[in-house]
Amino acid sequence: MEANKTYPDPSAIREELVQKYPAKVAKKRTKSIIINDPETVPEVQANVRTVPGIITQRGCSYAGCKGVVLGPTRDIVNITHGPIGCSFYSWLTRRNQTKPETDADANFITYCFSTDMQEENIVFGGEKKLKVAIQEAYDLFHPKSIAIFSTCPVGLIGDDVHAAAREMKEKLGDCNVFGFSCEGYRGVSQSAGHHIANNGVFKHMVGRNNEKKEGKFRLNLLGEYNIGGDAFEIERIFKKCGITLVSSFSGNSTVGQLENAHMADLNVIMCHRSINYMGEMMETKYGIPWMKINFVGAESSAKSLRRIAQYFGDEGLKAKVEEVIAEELPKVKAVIDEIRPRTEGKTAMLFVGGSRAHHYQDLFTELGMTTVAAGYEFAHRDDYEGREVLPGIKIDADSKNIEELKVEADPELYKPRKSEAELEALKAEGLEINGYEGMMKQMMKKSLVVDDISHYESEKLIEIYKPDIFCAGIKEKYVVQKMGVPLKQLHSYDYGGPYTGFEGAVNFYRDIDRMVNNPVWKLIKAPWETAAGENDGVLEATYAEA
Amino acid sequence: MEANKTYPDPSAIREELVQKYPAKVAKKRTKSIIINDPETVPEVQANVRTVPGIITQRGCSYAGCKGVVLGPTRDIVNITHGPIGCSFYSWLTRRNQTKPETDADANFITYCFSTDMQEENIVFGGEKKLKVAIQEAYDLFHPKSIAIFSTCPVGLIGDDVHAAAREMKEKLGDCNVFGFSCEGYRGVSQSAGHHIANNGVFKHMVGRNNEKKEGKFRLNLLGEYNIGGDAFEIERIFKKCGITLVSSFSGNSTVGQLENAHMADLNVIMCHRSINYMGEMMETKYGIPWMKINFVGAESSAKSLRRIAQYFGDEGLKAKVEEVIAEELPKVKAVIDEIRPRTEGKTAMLFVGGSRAHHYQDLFTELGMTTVAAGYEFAHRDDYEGREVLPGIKIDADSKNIEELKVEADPELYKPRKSEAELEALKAEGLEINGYEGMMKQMMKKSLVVDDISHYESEKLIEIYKPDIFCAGIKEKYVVQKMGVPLKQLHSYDYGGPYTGFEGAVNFYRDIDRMVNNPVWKLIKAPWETAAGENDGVLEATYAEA
Amino acid sequence: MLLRHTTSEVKEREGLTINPAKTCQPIGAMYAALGIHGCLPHSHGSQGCCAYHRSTLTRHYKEPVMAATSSFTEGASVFGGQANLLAAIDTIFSVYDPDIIAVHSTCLSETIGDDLQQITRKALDDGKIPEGKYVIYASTPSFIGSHVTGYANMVAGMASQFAVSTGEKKDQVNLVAGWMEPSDMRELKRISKEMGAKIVLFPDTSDVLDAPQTGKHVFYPKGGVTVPELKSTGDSKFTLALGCISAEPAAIALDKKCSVPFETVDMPIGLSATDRFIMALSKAAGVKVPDSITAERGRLVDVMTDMEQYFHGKKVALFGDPDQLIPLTEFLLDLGMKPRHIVSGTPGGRFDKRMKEILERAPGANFKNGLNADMFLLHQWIKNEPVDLLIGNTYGKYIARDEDIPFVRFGFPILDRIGHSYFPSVGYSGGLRIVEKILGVLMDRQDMTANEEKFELVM
Amino acid sequence: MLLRHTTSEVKEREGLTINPAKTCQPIGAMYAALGIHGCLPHSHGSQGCCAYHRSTLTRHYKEPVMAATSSFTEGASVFGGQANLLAAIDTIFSVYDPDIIAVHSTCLSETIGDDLQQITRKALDDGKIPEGKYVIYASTPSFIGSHVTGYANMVAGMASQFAVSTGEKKDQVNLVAGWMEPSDMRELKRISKEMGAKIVLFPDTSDVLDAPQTGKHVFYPKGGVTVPELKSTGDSKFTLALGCISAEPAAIALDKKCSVPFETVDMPIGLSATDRFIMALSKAAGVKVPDSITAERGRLVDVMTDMEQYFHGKKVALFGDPDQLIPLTEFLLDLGMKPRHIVSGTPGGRFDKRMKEILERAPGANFKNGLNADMFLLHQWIKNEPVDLLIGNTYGKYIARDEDIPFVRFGFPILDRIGHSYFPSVGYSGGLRIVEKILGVLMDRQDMTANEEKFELVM
Repeated sequence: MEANKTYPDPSAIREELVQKYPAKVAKKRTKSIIINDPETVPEVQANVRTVPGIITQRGCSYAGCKGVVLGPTRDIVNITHGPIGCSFYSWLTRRNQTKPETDADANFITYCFSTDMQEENIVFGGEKKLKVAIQEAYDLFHPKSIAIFSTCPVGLIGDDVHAAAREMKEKLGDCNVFGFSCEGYRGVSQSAGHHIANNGVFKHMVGRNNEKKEGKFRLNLLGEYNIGGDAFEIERIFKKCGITLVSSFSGNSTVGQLENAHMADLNVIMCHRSINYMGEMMETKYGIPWMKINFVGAESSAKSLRRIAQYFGDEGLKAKVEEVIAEELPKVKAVIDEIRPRTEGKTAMLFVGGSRAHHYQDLFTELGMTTVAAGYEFAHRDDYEGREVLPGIKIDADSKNIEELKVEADPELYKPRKSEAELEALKAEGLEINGYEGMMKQMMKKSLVVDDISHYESEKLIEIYKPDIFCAGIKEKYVVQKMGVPLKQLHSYDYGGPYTGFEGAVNFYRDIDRMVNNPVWKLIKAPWETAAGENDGVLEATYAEA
Repeated sequence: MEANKTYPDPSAIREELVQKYPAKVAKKRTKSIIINDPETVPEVQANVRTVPGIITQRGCSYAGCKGVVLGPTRDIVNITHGPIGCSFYSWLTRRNQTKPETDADANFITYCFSTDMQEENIVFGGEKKLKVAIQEAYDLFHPKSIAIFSTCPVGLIGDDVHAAAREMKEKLGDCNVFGFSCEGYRGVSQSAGHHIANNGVFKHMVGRNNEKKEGKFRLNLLGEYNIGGDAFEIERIFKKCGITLVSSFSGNSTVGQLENAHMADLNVIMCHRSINYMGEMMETKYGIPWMKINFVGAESSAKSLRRIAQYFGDEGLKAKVEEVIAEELPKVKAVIDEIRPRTEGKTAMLFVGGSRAHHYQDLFTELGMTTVAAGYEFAHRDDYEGREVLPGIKIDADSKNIEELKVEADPELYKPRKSEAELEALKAEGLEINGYEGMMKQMMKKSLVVDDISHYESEKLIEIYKPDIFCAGIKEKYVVQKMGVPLKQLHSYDYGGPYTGFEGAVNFYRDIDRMVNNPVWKLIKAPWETAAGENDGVLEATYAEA
Repeated sequence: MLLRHTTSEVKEREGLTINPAKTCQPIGAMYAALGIHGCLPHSHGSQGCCAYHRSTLTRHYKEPVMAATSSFTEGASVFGGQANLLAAIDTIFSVYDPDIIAVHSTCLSETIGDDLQQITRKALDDGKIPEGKYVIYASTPSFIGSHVTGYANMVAGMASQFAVSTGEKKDQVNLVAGWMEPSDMRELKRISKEMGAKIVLFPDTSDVLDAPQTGKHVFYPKGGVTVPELKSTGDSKFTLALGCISAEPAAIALDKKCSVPFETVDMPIGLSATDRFIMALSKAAGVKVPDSITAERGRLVDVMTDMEQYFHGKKVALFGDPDQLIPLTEFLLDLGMKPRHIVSGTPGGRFDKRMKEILERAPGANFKNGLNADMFLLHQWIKNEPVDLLIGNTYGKYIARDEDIPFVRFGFPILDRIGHSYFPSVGYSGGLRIVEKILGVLMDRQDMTANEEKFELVM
Repeated sequence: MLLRHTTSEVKEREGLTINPAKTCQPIGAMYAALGIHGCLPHSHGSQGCCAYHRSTLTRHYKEPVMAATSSFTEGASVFGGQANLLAAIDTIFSVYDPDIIAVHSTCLSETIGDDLQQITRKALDDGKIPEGKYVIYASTPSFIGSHVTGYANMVAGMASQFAVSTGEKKDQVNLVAGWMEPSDMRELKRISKEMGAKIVLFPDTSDVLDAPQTGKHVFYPKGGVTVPELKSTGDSKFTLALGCISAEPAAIALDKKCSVPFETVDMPIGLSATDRFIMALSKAAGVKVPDSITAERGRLVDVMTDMEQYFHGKKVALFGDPDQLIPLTEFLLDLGMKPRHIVSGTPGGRFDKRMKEILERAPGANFKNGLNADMFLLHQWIKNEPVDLLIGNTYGKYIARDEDIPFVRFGFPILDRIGHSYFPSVGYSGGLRIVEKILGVLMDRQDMTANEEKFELVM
């Protein structure tokens, strides 16, 4: 696919993006700004340190661990061990929706728990306060699980949250207490936190309940956090198809589901970056294959359903899936047909997340829009180039600091869900088991791929490309909009959504249509400014006419 | 009763009040400003024209007829025949609460109906439009009754609303249509409108349904308009005592009740001024005695109940009434005991209505507060001096224009509820049947009584007396409050109430306590003003210390 | 249901107005007259008119509203009100000592044919008007137009009866305020000052109907356009009338009497109308638009772009006065909302014309003004096509409750809330206030009706 | 129930904070730094801090919030962050070209003992700070105090690092803004101008965090106190600190460094606190209070007297920041309301002392600040004694919904409404806004819950 507009020479653009940087910085950044070729897939420098002083989109390990992976499970009491800020900022800000089955069910999503470490705890250690906090949480709420999240000072002062957790777990008896060493300085971004979270969930939760629940086609949904209700839509579709969701990691999930997840027969992965570790480890320990799927985009959703059916190899399921698709897709199509004439040919940029910048390109494609540039906040090379590059990735110091679990087949529970032969057969049919081909193969030639884009680079790109829409997060939103370009938040969805599945696709189309065609953007210039020609107005005029 | 403070010489005050007036005006006003003597009861000039140019509290005949008397009945469609204003201003502004028994019952209280007369209707006559309007109202709502209210131009251009009403009543068949010639220029105040309303209700409604409903002690409540729910409280008390309310004139009433009112055995009158005509006419035509009662004030309410019981002469009722009083009064007393130390000795002025300026003095007395000056907006001499002066009142031109119905005993329905002998016996017991002794006998010596007080006079009175509270209406409210004196609205109750009966008394005590003791009044002076002594501060300082 | 008898079937009515979206001329004249410093409005009619108008204005402003009446009785109605008015003038100057009495007529005095010009002339001839004092008048029969017309007539009266052309032009622009709040007039003065434009604003009810609590009742508060200012309007170089219905007649009167050229723009409510006002004032006063005003504009646009998702496609019903509804409807469209039903009781072809232009962007919207364009009709329309938001005066609360519609109070009268007289709705800052109010009720609704799992922290 | 696990039984807690009524120092330092013109705040710590602070401030202001970070990794945490900060300073001046970098520390850099004074000195010595540019700093460890403390520390840093005493006194008064909105700072400047008082207000986030939409992103918006102004604070004749917790430290720093005498008054929220502010400013600047200010005051008092019945005796729970809660609580008392439960997560004896004084008028009121003074406790108190009104930041909406309490958003952060950054809460006009908001929600409640026969047209 090529953009149907002419853009400046990408090499020139790359040079412009880095020219203001100090030489060393420029050299480093150049390696993360790539002119795409879907055929050859050039190497992207990714998952490396952000240059100090650069205004980055990135957050920290704590955010990835507590905020992203553990946050959405409703019945864990998540205690942040540290000064108050970290718990405060991760309090309800990610829109992880959750729906307890009854009013009596535990739901701590709306709560914020912290040890609120004070200077004396830094000086004399905070373990004691942490244990008191755990006891108090237990006494007040009697949760099934309590998780502890370490913030920056914790590791530095030598608090052993794991020991404290073990001690309290034993003491409390009926409460599973475990900790995470997800200090903010670990790794180079949220990504470290995801890995730490995966390790902890795998060690402390998965495998605790061997009960085999009902259902013929039983899978886990990995890397879907139910922002804006995304998981609800996928749940709806699964239910309609007769697919049983054993556990979600971790949107709308419960402790009970996670502890039972290893009894499923397939792991399907949405956000590759945040959770592929879990798929790997569960395959190794329990013999459950995993498969990258994508429920963002109507066509992608249909394709994902077909792949699941193909995996299970059941004709009834295949027929049911086709029936569901046949019922759902025309409704989506009707909306697309109405909207696409207004969105066709427009351009988008996506700089967000670890998989979202890839997934949402599908929706834009469905709208006839071209992604002229994209990149991730916290991805690794495989998210760009595909998992085939994994063996070639050098592990640097920052990654080495993240524990790599040694996982072996469980002597009792390991049971390959598909034989080697079956898997080979499926792969031969074109089913990508345990694989992910990355974002770049899908993007057009000469589009720009920028990892860990800086504020400066994104402003430049907007000035040059004048995209019709820019996708990023809250920190970028009003900066970009000040330039007259609507920004779609792909973390919080601008408090809209869901955007998954078929109904979600329709929501997205309507939102994008509204944003790129909203006449409000034409009101920016005051009439006396235009009249007097006081402004160069080049960029603005373009937006005004867009 | 004498005020427990020393006030300036009332004669001097009277002179000050009128000194700025042109000579003729001063002379006229002096006759309406009276130094009270409860023993001798001097004559008050009342129910005379307001001097043009004087800023008066008064309204018009239409307001008295449509606004006061007919407004509260929920299931009449009240069409104002005239330009749009009159209907607009009387739309929901009097707080006549009403509570249909079921959701299906008619309730037009929230609606405003008008013929919205245009210039062409003034030039060529508006009867045709009126009849169209009646037909449209009928087609839309199928009400039991439609009433037509004439505004100023109607009489002048010669529209015959009565003929139109007759014609439409006949045409519609099942709808009672009748009109009121209550043009705003008739009479000198709302009072004319009350009289016109009474005549119309008596002619067109009372007596249409001779069914005798259940109940041993059956009475009508006259002159109670259910502002702020006053009637609800009285209804509560009646019910508790076993007294049957046949019809209310007209708070929370229905057409059906009014049409059946003549089947009651007693009329009790709250607002003497607005409705004594009805009591008189019903006595003459049906033989129902009337009695002035007052449910404003806890003691007054108890007394009124006892009088009703005394009238009916039933020992069971008497016992029940005592039981109810014994149950209700202590609760009131408890509140009074709490509040009175904070209100004792404070002063009030009341310039409002036709009976309210009298009734509310009872509540102030219960609070230990002294009424230093009072007067009515639209009363007649008998409301001040008592009905014994009635024979001596000269009927002037303005009053002559109000139709005086010729009422005779109904050949079929006249039935004296009490024999002459019985009535005489009751009177001998001290029961004031068909009588009213007026306001002045209750007020302290040397208090001021001012009829139709002007804005100018009231400001002067406030300056001189510095009352703790002033009672009037919305037009006066913020004027008086600008002087640092709280004003209690006794038309709308400042959107509070009810103030009748026992629960109402408690409401009033609390409201007055709040108003006269609210520290907010001490905040009026800016600190730099006090500090710099820039203001004479005499008046203000007094309020601040009060 | 509070309005249980309102059904969805819309039938043409010719005789009956139900729940009017207007009231009568005199109250508008009274309000306008309060915008002259030292002026006592006088109602030439039955005293009920004056009482009703004072009550309604008082309830809207929670402020003293002083006005006198000719206190007609039947005699006056038959023999004419001249004697009453002459007596009133005498009494008023003695007792209340105003600089000006502004007399307006009523349906009563108009029906009997009282000629205010002739009577006030007689008062002058009879020496009843003290030296240096004035009696002005406006004919405001209740059976023509609406409260808005009455306002326009009194404002035109101010212009035509005070303005003098000395032959020497002044470097100032007349700003004729359409019916707006004291806060709005205050804001217009602030904006003009910020722009460096010398203006005479009239009428001007700021510092009159938003007077401070001082422990004293100031009968003539410090605000209001002064007589010298009104006189000088004849020498102004230009007149800008804000509102084709409530303000333009005064501009025409000035043009006629003193040849002051004029332009009429919409009342500056919302972005586009304020833009036009600023441009017009800039042109008329010969001043450049300063950066500070451009920044104010930018702040409004900022909120409009950032919050567009919450407005987009929301259906709105609105009612009120034409000079406000016109720019407000345009603003709603600029916000991406969908005005669906609009009524104004005030008659006039200009409303229809402007609305048609503006509503080209909103195909199928219902709108009606003049006779029988009442709130009953509006309610019926709403029943047929429900809306997400209702905007109008306090009477709208009955519809809002019955139909469960978020409700923003706007217009006249607002009887049950405060704020309108203190915080402007005009200008860019006024636009921000409108946007804040609308967003507030829409988001309150979302918070109220969201399922627990959909209850949002951030919006 | 959104907070279904909150029960009414209050138990002392020593380890666990639940639903905090505060956040950490660095965000306050970042906010304060944005109030200097041409300044880029810099977070010396892990990049998550910076991301979190920028996100929260952005959600509150719906505006760009630019700030950089030292992007600590494990290496830096072990070996110290000097290299990171030096590199950051280099990069920032190259790429973003600020006039000033305002560095604040974090729990991370404080724990490892990074010395900002020493590192910035080294940057200067190494020539990493271009001529005419500045790097200032504040120590803001997250494990001490709260976001309010961080604000105070950065503001004190501005004063102590910029102020110079030339020996020649200037006829100006320093106004140290406690933590308040851009709209509040704008209003303080307006009031001072109206009073004729020459002031230097710092910090000043107006025209920074309420920047206009212009189609361009202005990296350093036009607002903010300038370096020359900050320098001149050392020559000012007096300093007025608005808020004993968030503003006083800067006043003390100025006194210490340049011997500028100071007075601390409460933030001017509500009537009494604004009175004291006006008196103090009048005295400090040697200006008389003009009639226009007295009139503004009078308008607020007017509404307070006229509407007293709606406030009287209504119980209120509130939470937030101490310098706002103190005058707000006093204002509620002036309105006749009953503050019942008050928490602030920010520690400090001053809060306790002032609250005790103020709450003498409200016997039995619960209040607590500092450790474990959290919204969980507030909610429990409310369950034990229900209230008619809740005032606080957006997080209050969960309690408000569960307990069905009318809710007024006030404080930081407000994530789900707009308006706070555009319309001031300080001064008399700000008091009017608070009153309008409170009345609005109380009357909305009345309208919502009234039986049909009790549904009021007029209030």
